[in-house]
Amino acid sequence: MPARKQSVQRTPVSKPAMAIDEHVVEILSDSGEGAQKCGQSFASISARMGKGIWTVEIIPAEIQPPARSIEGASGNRIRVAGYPVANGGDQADLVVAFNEQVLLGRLRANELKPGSIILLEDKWRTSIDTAIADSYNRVYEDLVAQGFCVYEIPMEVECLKLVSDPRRGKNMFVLGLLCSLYSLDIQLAREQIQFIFGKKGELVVTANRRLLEAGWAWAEKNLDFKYKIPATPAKEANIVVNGNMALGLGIMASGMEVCAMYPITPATSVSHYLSDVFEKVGGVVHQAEDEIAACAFAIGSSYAGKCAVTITSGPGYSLKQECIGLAVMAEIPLVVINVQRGGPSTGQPTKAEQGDLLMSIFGSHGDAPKVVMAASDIEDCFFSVITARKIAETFNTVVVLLSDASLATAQQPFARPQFSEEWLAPPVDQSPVGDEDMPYDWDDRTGQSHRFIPGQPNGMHTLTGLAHDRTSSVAYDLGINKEAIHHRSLKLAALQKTLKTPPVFGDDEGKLLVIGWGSTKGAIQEAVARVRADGHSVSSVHLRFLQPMASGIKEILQRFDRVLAVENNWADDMEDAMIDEDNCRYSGLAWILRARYLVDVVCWGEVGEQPIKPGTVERVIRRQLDNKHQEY
Amino acid sequence: MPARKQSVQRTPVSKPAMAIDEHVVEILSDSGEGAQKCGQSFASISARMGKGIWTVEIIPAEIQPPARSIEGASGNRIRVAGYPVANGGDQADLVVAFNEQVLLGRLRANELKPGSIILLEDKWRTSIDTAIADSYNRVYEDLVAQGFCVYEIPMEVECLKLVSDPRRGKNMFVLGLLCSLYSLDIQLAREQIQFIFGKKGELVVTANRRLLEAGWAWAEKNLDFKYKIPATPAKEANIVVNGNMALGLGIMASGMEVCAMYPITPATSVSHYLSDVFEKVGGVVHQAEDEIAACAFAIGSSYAGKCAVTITSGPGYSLKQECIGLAVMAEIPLVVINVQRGGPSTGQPTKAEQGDLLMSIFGSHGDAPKVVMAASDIEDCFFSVITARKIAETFNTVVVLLSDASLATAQQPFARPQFSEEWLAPPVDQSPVGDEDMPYDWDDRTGQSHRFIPGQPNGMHTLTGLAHDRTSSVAYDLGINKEAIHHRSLKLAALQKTLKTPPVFGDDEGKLLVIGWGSTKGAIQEAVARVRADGHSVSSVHLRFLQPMASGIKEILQRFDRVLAVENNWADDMEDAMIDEDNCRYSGLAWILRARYLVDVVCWGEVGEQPIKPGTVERVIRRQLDNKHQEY
Amino acid sequence: MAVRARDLLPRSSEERLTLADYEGCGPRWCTGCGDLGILTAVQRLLRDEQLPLEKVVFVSGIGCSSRFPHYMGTYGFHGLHGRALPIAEGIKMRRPDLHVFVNTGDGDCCSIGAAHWLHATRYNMNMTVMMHDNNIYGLTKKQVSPTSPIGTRSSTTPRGSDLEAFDPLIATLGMSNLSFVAQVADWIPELLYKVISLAFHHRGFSFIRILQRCPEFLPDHFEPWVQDPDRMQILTHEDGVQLSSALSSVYRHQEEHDPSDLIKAREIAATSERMPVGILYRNPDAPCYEDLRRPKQLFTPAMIGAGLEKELDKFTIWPTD
Amino acid sequence: MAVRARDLLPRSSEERLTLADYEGCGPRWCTGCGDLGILTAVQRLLRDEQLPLEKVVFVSGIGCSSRFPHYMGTYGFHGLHGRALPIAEGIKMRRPDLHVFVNTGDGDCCSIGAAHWLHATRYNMNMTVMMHDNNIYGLTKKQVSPTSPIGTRSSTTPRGSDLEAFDPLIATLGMSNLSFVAQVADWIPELLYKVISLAFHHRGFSFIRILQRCPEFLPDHFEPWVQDPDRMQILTHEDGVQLSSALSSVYRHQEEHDPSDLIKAREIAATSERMPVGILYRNPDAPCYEDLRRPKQLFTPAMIGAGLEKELDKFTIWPTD
Ligand SMILES: Cc1ncc(C[n+]2csc(CCOP(=O)(O)OP(=O)(O)O)c2C)c(N)n1
Ligand SMILES: Cc1ncc(C[n+]2csc(CCOP(=O)(O)OP(=O)(O)O)c2C)c(N)n1
Ligand code: SF4
Ligand code: SF4
Ligand SMILES: [Mg+2]
Ligand SMILES: [Mg+2]
Repeated sequence: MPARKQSVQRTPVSKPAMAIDEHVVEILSDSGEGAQKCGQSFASISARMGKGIWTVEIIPAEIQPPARSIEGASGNRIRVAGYPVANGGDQADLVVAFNEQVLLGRLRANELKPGSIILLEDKWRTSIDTAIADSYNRVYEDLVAQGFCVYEIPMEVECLKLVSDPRRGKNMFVLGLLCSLYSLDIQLAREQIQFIFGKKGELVVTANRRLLEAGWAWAEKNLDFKYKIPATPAKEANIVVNGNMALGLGIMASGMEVCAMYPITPATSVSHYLSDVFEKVGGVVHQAEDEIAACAFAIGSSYAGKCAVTITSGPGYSLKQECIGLAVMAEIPLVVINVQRGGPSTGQPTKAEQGDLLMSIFGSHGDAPKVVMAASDIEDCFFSVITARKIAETFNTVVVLLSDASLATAQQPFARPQFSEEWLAPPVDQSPVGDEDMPYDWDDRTGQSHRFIPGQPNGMHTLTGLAHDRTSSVAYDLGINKEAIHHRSLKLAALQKTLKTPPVFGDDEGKLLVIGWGSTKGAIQEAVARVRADGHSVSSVHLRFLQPMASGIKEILQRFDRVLAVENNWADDMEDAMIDEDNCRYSGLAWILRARYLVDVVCWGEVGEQPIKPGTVERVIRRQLDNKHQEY
Repeated sequence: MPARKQSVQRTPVSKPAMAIDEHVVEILSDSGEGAQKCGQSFASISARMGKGIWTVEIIPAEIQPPARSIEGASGNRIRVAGYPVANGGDQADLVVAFNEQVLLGRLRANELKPGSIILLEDKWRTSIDTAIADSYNRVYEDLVAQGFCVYEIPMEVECLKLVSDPRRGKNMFVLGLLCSLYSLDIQLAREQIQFIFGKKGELVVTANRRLLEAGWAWAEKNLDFKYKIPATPAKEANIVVNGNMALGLGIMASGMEVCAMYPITPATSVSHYLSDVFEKVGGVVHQAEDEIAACAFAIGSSYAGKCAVTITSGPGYSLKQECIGLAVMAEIPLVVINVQRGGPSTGQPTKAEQGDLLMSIFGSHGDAPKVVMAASDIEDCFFSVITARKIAETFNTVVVLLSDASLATAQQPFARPQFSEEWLAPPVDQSPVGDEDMPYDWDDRTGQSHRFIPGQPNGMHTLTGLAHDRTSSVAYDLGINKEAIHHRSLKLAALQKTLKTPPVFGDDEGKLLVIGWGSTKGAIQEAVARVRADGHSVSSVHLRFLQPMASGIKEILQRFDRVLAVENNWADDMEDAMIDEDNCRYSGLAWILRARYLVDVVCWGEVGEQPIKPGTVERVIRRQLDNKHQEY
Repeated sequence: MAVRARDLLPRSSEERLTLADYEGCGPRWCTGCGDLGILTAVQRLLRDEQLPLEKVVFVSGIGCSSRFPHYMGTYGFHGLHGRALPIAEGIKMRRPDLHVFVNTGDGDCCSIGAAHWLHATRYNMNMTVMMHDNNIYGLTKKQVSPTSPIGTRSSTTPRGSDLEAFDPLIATLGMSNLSFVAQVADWIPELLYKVISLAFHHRGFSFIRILQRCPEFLPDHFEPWVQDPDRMQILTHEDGVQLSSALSSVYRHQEEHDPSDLIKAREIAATSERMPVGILYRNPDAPCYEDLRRPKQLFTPAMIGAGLEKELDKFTIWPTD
Repeated sequence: MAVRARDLLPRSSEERLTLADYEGCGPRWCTGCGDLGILTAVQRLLRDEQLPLEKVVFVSGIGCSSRFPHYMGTYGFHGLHGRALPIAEGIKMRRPDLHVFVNTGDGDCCSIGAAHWLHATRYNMNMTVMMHDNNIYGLTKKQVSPTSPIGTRSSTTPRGSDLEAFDPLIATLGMSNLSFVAQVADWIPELLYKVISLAFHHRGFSFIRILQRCPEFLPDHFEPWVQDPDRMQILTHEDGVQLSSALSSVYRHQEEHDPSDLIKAREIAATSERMPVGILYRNPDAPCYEDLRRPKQLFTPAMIGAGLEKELDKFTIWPTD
């Protein structure tokens, strides 16, 4: 067993750190063993040193999955680079695993780079349970045979020197290891430990600091390699949060006062965070009895002048459709956040997907025009909420903000926002209404109208989801519904005129344009950059507004020989024997682009996987460049 | 007041009946005065004589609207022709009104042909309530001034000679009038009365027959005109029902065993009819506590092998979206009938609209492919249900069948269906399942699989809305959801291969192709026939399957210089200052056609009106022919 | 929106609002519909209380009864079938200054809206809820309702309904955090007014089941009770309903019932041979959700800014130099 | 689907089904989860009853508890959050031959599914319903549930929940056409088995609220009751629960309760100081919806054909010659 000996017995003296551009590191453990905390700390320290980071959570589908099980893998992937990164990268360069089983799922999913480094807890080798020992040995041999560079680490043995329950300390030992391996500032690591455990008292802090230092020392002494990733220390303050926390912060910052929700993965953590902090700024989170009630509650609140948001994911979003139609019809501002997950039906609650786009645009019976926008990175999660609230109240309409499971748990530093009172809505108007004013006095050019808020003297009227006229009276005459529908549709057109053409990433014209929306931005742009580096004429454009769409997009599409939509949702494959242009079911955005611009947008979609990787997009692009038309 | 004298004082001796091709007749009363019964009887008698008919109900929006009110108008429009007709025609040629108020709404809506004949109850002229008398006089003068040919009829006076409560008899008096005016067979009218009142006993029948005969005699004696519309006596048995009854009969005939519903206009009358008759063939109608429960109940029933249908309209349809996604995901056959109404939100419950098409195709979160089809006339309502059940069970999928308020209450004779046992599903399979079989053993070519029905030995498995593999086990591994999504999408493609290209109405190629779906078929084809009669190169095609769409449609579209979608739903108007190709919201079908075929389909849509009229479509076509490109 | 000077002045006593001020558009219910009596009682109550028109919101679902807000001169929200209660909750949550009334039907409340009803009871927000129980679906033309008695012939039960009627009174008395439950009938105007008034003055979720006649679809349905006052049982209490002497002579079956006695209330609802009307239960101490959830912080730009900065601090990486 | 000869033969007594036959895939609940005990009791019951695997369907919503069907060797339908009951009703409606069981959680049943629960009770279809009440949302990771006691710290109530717990027992005892209501706890296996067995043998909608421990999110929550049998009140009856002598010595507070006495059942649920377990109410005479709605006609092609022709006759215009 040469690989084994190699690692534990070496006692290196001096280790010059190898300079690398970036690494993708994964830390995997059974759920409850703290790999996530370790990974997040590793990312935070790296970010504080000025490295680019992107973290991806690896979440088991069960609450308490069996120990040492493939599906039980819990942890983090951290991409660390000498420059800003906007996705989790392709395959891992280095993996720390608390047992051999949690590795297997990642291996099967092809998440490890060939020959990558694996740091493996070695205690299983000598387990008295021979089944475990056998399994460990088998996997170990196999990894070595496959060419992975496996280092066995006596994590438990080392931790036991310091603490009695190593299950609760191993993660900080590993953090120490990683700090050594990536030449991180150990002082920052100590501060991180203070930050995490500070509340639990000095004893806990000290114990964990010792574990950290032990890990660091062990690596310095026993491991024969060391990396250094360059850093550009930040000139300004950055914040590091995941997408769902950014949404929560955005809600606070937008001046919305009420969040009505019903728990559902992966949206719920927005409300968890908000439940903790919203009251501190005078807001309230209401957990309703179901999603319909949550949406109706938000509508009531917004109607009464307290702008509200309702947050959900797929199944809850389907349930809210009737209520959304009411808000559209009655012209009540409402922000609906849908953190998309794998569908259809209950589907894959913790997996990322962008499958709800067309439903967002076309959902709710009858003509129910609403604004649909999507956040494309963590910072965008924050600012999109503020924009959404503003549009909702300016146009008295529903704004659907799409995020997804990928952004929900990913972390990436971005410039600390500077709070501005302009983000907030003006206080509720309670001034008397003029005698001539009408609750739906639609502007014939823009479709907009005032709305009267209860409490405004002279503004009394009954709002209704029935067809109604400008005075909000039920309309029995023919043609009145048409007038209202017309004006509601106009509002989208009026908003559309204010939207900016999205910038093109890469050259303004060329052979291939990749187009996407939402969380795939980082992966797409990185893939495009890679093939551009090879001299290929490829650009990309990323949409923030899906309904309405900014002007100028058609012109962009037309400047390229071919347009490829890349999305995290289903697209039929034209190569499939059964599929042809008469029955092909295109990806979501492709439908819209094809219909609106009559451009032959081809598409590639992925479902049921991890967040789309830049390498995957790169391969798709290269195949397109090989000119296999309609392959996807 | 010459017009008045003209009518009541003349005593014509001989009246040769004027031969006409067709007439549109309306009968209007306060709700409860029986105009509907009169109209339906008039239509039935005409149909039995072999004339073509199409009836349209005129329904007040209130349960008991105030008497003598504009919105209270209740009644029927009957188009009678010497040939089959498939829509309610344009403007009325003759109107019978029980008071002058009920006329006004129809006048405002421009439903009366200039100079048309009005038969008006005259009792109001001498009302002791001077406001009423004044109103009557004003309207009367006005009508005469506008050139209408108004005949005042002493309906009440004449009826009082025979019955004490003329409110309950006037309608049969009017039926007699109309039988005389249109030279109908008075013996058939007597039989009709027997048919309607038979159950109420001989006394009632006799009273009504006397009223009928009195009306007939009065007209013969006092009215100076008479029409004759040719008839082609039917060679085969026809049935006359409205669209909702046809759906109900279709459900019986399809072999579905359970109908789960929650009341909602205009869908409910399907279940009213079914509640009456379904038990007689062993079926059951379950009124659930809400639409979600109704859909879930239907899913449960279908899962257990008893194929079920759930019937609803707009708001209920929005509510069912989550359940529909479950049926798609779990591959449970389910027929969902949506009798569309005016939207969005509560909208216009009794008005026709085709606003739910895109939601039907794209509704429910995630990738939820389902079959969407639409009935285009009354006969089609019947047969579409049978087809829908068959597809649902063949492909283990959801079939959405769209009808609308227009078909719901319209009547048109069609050939009496010949029951065939092939319409029915085979009995529930309870045979043991083979050891190798799996509940989702998807065929890689067609996506199809068996399903195991509870009771089948050895078939035990747990069906789930979570991502699952072929054994129906929850899928944690990456890629498994993709496999299932792929196969569910394939099922639509496989069905698509079996669909027939829809026929072109008119020449196979030319200048303009009008394309539509659902209830607009009759109006579109009549309009096309009219402009073709003028020598214009216009054809039309009507779609029955909206998702998937038959092959060959692209080729049809391409054979025309221009394609115009005509729909009863919202379409932005390119002439509007705010609207351009970057923000235009196209009509439903136009979206799909543009996206799929990349053909510049222009569109025209109408909302909030009566069912689309052939004359309206004709005008739209003529404007297109004037080549004002993009006008609509 | 032009501001008129008179709107800015406090109303003087001469400017008493009249019944007409509380009227909206003319009601469109059928002749003899029990909803009309309820409307009259409510308009009178608001007039007597002189509630400012702009401070009142009537919220409803969909149904004949849910047309109610249109007929009031106040603000109104005619919502979705079954969803009146959560909408009303959203309105009340941050607008304690508004008087919120809810009108709902037996289908709206007990069928499609049942989950919301149960939870609204528990939230116990301060609002007055009138459940117009005509034992039938009116607006959609005579389908069976959960509260329809067994054997009811309706469009969906042409041979008579199969299930015993659902009893909303017993059901609501089984819900949690209960605050106020009453029953009254549209045909006893004095009592109707009195009970709605007591409900309005109760701080909390005041639920009134109102027996409401639908002459259009169930013409003789409540006639036995309308015709025979002996079939009614009036629940009186010194601190609750008290009959005028005129009414007392008609409604002879009166029962002193302490509305704080929940066990007794359940017993009355479950076993009373006569139709009990009056206050069944009242608990002034049941906490209101909007009070429990009232944040300690003001919702002001300064507060929001400060709160946000504090949160951002937690996640900030400061430049290292 | 190949037909195996042995499937066609009636099972001989030697071919008794074993516990293993009733097992599905291995349960994935947390260690110590109360759902495990419920699963064991149910598997035992089915084994003891020797129910044919193919004739049993377990229906559930979404939640930890709703994973139940996957762990059974029978047919299962893991449905949508809150919708287990209407799905189960649809299954039972025309398949009286199937034994239908429902597993639902406190959120699934009392929150999003509350309307269905109330109506399922009234429909009273013959099925056994287990409401796994852990007073928390397990699957979505610790959000407050309607049944959480006031003050519960959860992800959405970090400073403690504000409302008194919703009491599902009292609520269900207020519903109409009531048939069977019981309460039991996961930590008393003998009683758990007994109560589920009685529920199964009751013809009608048998609702059991099962107090279920969630060590993951509310580790000590039920400990006072687990540790101290004196906090439990066992409802016994000659025709109902009867304790073994072993159990009798541990659970000393036993109360003879006649399950036909609804008023008493409500009183026990509302006022008992101890946690009542056993059968609260049972009415063998409550009519079942599937029986009431069973059509008199067979659903055969011939019947359908004949019925259709008869209907068509009504609307037919025959050729006039
Ligand atoms: C989601 C939805 N489902 C169904 C309907 C149709 N609908 C309108 S009112 C109503 C029931 C009316 O009954 P009830 O609530 O008792 O009120 P009532 O008319 O008797 O006052 C129904 C089913 C609807 N508008 N929306
Ligand atoms: C429509 C919908 N809303 C929300 C969810 C998310 N969700 C899944 S289980 C659950 C609640 C679980 O609590 P409970 O019913 O008490 O079951 P437990 O997990 O505690 O057994 C929720 C909110 C969902 N899957 N679908
Ligand atoms: S249908 Fe009944 S409830 Fe509706 S308005 Fe008429 S009488 Fe009133
Ligand atoms: S989270 Fe709670 S309820 Fe869910 S499996 Fe774990 S212990 Fe059981
Ligand atoms: Mg009602
Ligand atoms: Mg729970």
